Amino acid sequence: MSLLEVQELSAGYGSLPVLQGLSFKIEEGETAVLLGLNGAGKTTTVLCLAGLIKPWGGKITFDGKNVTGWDPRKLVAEGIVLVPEGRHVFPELTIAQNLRIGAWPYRRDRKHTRAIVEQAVEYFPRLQERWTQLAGTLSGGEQQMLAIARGLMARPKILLIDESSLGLSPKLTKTVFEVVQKINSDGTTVLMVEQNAGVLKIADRAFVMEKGTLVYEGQGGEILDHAEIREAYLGAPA
Amino acid sequence: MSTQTDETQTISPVASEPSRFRPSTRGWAIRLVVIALLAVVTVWRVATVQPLWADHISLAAIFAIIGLSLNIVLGYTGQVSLGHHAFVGLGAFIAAHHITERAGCAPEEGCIESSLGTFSVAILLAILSGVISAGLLGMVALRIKGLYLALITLTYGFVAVNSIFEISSLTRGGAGMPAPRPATFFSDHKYMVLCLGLLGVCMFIDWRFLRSKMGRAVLAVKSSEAVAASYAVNVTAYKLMAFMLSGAFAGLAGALFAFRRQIVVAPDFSFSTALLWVLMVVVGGLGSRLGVVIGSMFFALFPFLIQLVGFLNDFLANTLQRDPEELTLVIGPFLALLTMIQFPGGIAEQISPITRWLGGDRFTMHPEGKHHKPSLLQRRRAKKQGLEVHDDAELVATKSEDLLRDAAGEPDAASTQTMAAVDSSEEVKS
Amino acid sequence: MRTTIVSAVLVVLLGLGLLVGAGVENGPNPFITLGVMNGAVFGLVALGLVLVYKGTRVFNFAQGEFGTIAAYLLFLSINRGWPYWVGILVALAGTVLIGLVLERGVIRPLINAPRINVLVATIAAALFMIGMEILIARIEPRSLSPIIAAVDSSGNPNGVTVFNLPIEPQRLIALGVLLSLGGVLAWFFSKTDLGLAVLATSQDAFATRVMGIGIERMSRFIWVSAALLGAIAGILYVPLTGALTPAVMTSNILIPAFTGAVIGGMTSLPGAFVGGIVIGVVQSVGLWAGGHFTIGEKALQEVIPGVEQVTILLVLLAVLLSRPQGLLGKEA
Amino acid sequence: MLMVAAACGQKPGVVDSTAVTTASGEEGVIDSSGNLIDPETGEVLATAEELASGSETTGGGGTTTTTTGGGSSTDDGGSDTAAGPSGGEEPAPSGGDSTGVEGDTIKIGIHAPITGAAPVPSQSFDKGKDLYWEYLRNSNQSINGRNVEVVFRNDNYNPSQAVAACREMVEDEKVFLLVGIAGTDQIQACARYAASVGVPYVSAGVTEIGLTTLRNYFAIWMTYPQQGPLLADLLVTKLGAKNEKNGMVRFNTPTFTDGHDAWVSAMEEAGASVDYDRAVSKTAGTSEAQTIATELRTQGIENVHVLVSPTFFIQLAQTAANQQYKPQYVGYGLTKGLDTVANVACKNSQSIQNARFLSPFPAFFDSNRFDPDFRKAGGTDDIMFGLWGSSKVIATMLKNAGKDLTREGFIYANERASTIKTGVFPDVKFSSSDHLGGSAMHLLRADCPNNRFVTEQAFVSDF
Repeated sequence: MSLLEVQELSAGYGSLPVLQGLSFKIEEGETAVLLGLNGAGKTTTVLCLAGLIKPWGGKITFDGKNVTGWDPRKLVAEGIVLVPEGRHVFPELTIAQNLRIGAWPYRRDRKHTRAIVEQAVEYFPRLQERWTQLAGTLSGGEQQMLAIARGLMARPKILLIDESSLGLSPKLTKTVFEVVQKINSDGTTVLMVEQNAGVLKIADRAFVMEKGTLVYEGQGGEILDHAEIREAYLGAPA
Repeated sequence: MSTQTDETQTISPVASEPSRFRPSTRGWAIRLVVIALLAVVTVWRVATVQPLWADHISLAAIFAIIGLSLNIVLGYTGQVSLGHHAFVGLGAFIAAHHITERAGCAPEEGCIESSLGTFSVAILLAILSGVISAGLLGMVALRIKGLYLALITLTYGFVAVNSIFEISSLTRGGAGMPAPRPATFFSDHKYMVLCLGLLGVCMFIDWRFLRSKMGRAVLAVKSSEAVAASYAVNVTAYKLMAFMLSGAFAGLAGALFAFRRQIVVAPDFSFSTALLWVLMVVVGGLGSRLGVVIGSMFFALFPFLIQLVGFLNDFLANTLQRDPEELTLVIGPFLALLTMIQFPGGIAEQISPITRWLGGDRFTMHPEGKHHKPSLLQRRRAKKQGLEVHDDAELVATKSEDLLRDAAGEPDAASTQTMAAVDSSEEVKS
Repeated sequence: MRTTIVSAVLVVLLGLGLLVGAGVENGPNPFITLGVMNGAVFGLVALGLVLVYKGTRVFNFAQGEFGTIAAYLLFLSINRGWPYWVGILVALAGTVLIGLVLERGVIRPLINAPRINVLVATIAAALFMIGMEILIARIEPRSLSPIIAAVDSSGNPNGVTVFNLPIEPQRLIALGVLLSLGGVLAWFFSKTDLGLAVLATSQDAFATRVMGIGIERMSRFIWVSAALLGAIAGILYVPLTGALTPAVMTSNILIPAFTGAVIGGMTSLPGAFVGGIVIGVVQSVGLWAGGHFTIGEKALQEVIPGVEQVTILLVLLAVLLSRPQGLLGKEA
Repeated sequence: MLMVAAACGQKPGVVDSTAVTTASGEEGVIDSSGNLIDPETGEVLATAEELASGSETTGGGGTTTTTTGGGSSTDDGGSDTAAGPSGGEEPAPSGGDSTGVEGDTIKIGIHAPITGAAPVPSQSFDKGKDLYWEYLRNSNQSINGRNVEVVFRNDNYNPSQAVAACREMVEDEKVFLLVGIAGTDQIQACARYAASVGVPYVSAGVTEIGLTTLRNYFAIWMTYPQQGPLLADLLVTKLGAKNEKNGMVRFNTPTFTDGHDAWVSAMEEAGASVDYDRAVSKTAGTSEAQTIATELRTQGIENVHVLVSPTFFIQLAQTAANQQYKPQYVGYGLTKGLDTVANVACKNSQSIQNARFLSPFPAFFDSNRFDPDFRKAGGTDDIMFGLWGSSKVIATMLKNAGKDLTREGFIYANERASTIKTGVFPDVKFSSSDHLGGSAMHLLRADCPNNRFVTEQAFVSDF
């Protein structure tokens, strides 16, 4: 059984449909990546999965449970955690406090929280150095790291990462991808929304979206070899 | 607002310009007849009104000017002034002071009527006082970000009440400063005509202002300061201009206020009055000239209208033993809350099908292209359908860009690009 | 930086004290003390303002009326012959209920609206409450008794005298409550998860939802706490004013409290306290000086009426222009 | 005017009418535009209109005063032309304006604050305004065959609203005359309006500034400047003010200056010092009250004359009592001497125990001693008692004007009528040169244990 199964998902804003019957599956332990042009519905998909947008129709099954239309509060507790596009760190809280907010579902369990913090900091040693610095004063890359670390604090079974490389230098992007790979290898399933082709190197599976539906599904490496798709959806050669 | 996504950027209805509806000749004729009828009935009613009601209507016109003044700050620049009683009051005292103390027309010296010349000068001085005080305050307040203008105007209002209005050579303390009218406008009818006329002038100026480059820029600033800045619009200067225009209207309203009762006292301009004025603008419909005028007039006339409803007045006076004015303090805020929560467009929104029809559009309850916020009901309905209702941030931003492009004279900026630029600039900043 | 500012403020106050202290015949000048005492009350209301501002980034103009309504509820309860402590409970409970209704009926529907709309909504709510007070309780002044009378049954004063100013027990209670509530709030915002979540909500509501935190719950929590703080301020303060009238807290306390909070830095709890005291002292000394000093033949207050209010505006402008984040606000 | 001066001693800013006399057309003092000019200062003392209306004008302003007692009249508005209306004998008017008199009813209009800083409980007001007239009707009495109908408007303790209220009553309700019973600034503003439209105005005794020249204006009890010497007399004779520190707190409004000046000069003349003299804004709140209470206490003021709104008085007294400071409060008539004030200010700290206020009517507590009909007719508090008393005065004044009631006839007849005796209000007597009819007051004392005022002395004109 797949960890996450999306069937015929449709959603939109106001009366404007964005997702029109999207279906895919993600297996436990893999790193999946969602590709597509602007407006294809990638972000809408992850927002739906995280419960921030209520789907119009379709079904989302997670870990054997039907979680369609659940509130984000329940979904986070269930293990679906989103690292939103644009980082959305809390600018006037320190790094430590940002992480603490991330551990909201475990707020009554101090010992547990401390353990996760230590783990998160292992991935991003730079955060440790700036422990009491306000998040708003961090660089873009550091904020992205903080956002991912904060996502990890809720002990996700699946981590949804939206556009983590946006606005980062190639070097930083590489670092972020490497950490994501490490997180994945430590047992967390990952779904990334990306426009950067570099992500395919760490992806086990890739989905390509267009106009709210899936147009291609395959393994990460496959797409790298698939010049047509690469040019159409990733813009840049790998 | 924060749930903005890449998808939403593409749904901005830039391309979906609806084909402009043109009524037929018969359609125009019907509209003209209706407008003419409305005008005739209004003029006839107003012209034949009793002196007491003429006085009430003068007050309504003055409130409407105050409403327009506040609307510039609140509706156009998106700031809030809680010290408008200070601007209006200062105008009133300056005008009365000029007539009584400087032009020497004091009632205790037997002067019942001022001359038209001194009267005009008094009004001009009042306007000037509004412009100067608003300008000075604005220069300081607009340098500070956020809603602090509200607090500065608020404190200024308290300075006015506790300090300026206590200068007895300006106000004659609690006894009040007399402000005799000139013979030309001595009767209540004539004075009402003057007030209504000046209201018309204010509406015209307001209309021209909004159509000007400056006005469009100010609107754009309200929608998004970042967008405006990206078009090199001098945000602060334009805001200051708007603020000074607001001060001019307030000063004028103050002068008219003084001559209405021909005596000015400080308690007429209290903090709670200023707050009620803010609410009447909200009820009228922020940013809508006609709505604000109607809303303000409604607030001014409400206590008198209640007295017209016999049973309601009896109930208030005899059963509850309450003054109708006391009820205004309950009804006014209640209407304002209802407006904000349920009908964010205010009165303007409610009457918009009619006004748009009169202006040569189709009669429809749901204007196309004109974006308005979903009401609570709509939100609820949407929620039932499992929708998340979004704010209109993107749409407004797009609109503001259109305005700005006009203002900055930059024809070809692709809106999506600017949006993206703004987005990323905000992110980089944070 | 912070310590510099605090010590600068203290030095200014001390200098002011020495300057005006000379002018009083019978012992030390009590007006500084009076100002500090009043300032403490402003601080108590300012705490509620800061709480709401920290949580929602909104200036809450209804904060004062929470207090007036609580005072009226207390008055009604005592008038019915209920014990004082029952009256306090009724007042607190009633005000919290009003806070809940306000949050659910007004604030929640505006959760996505621009902040200015919420600000105007709190103004409307405050005026509505004032209107209801006038309509129900009428405008005549009433007398609300303090928790502990200033003078005991045999005529001896209950309070203490500091620098030639007798301080009634109610004031001491108010001061104690202020300090402890300030401490509790400071601890709450810096040390508890809930406090952090409240701060997080105000900084980025979307991200807070992403973290699985219900922002509706945060909003409810903030407004209920604000109502509670307002009610406490009203119960403690109104007996000191001598007369309970509609809008008493808004017209006498809210504005100085606001100014104090802004001067202190709107987001800073110690700032609210320091700002409140600055305003209290300026007001008290200004009022006294207005009648005490003369310029030529005339009293200062005749030359510059409302000299205290003018000073407050100048202080506010000076602080906002030189340190827009307020004396103790964070730089960010 | 002479009579007034005799009744109350000297007042600053107001000279005896003989000091600067003018007959119409006197050389040298009437300027080209017909205004009466002070030969020394060139100040306009009276305008052509006033002269033409036949008023006998006396010098005003601080400059021409011939006052005794230091003569330091501070912040004089400079415009208090005080004079008795109407000089020479004129024939009784025939015909005239009888608006408000229809069939068997006479409509009169009252304005008072039931909101604002000096609120009068509206229920008692509502009942009290009709109480006496209903009593008349029920006991088959009438005003020359007519009954009186009372219209009421709230003036919100605000002069401009008072003018609006009076206008409404005159233009809309068509009342015969107007009555103002509380609030100096409101009365002054409304009386001036009434004068401009020729409506008689029956007034409480308040300021004299700008009122004494109005022919339509009738004060039915002693004005503030008249009460000033009386209050000084009370302080010196009964309360030992000569050896104590005395102070005054008043609202900063020009209409209180004559009441203030009269008291201050009377105090000085009587050999008592005024050690504290403070004007506060009409918008003053608790902070001002606290500051002033602290000032009074630290300066050791033992007797405090308050000329402020009842609400501010309560705040002042309560905050003073919180500092364990309870001076002897005294003051002029009416609003602060009401039981509603005692009810609030006595609570908790008995802050105004033994406060003494002059009043045109006795305390409600003693009302049976003065007029047993009042309680029989259903009177239940002092506001009703005051309205009852003033209604009695107005009834007599209306009777004086005879069957053919006109506004002109009303004024003419009451200038010549005999003393009005009601048993509630002290005697009222007008003349053609003096429309300030009061001659005595009652003295009320706060009886805090019982939350009320009691009548300490009735019908006093000196102590």
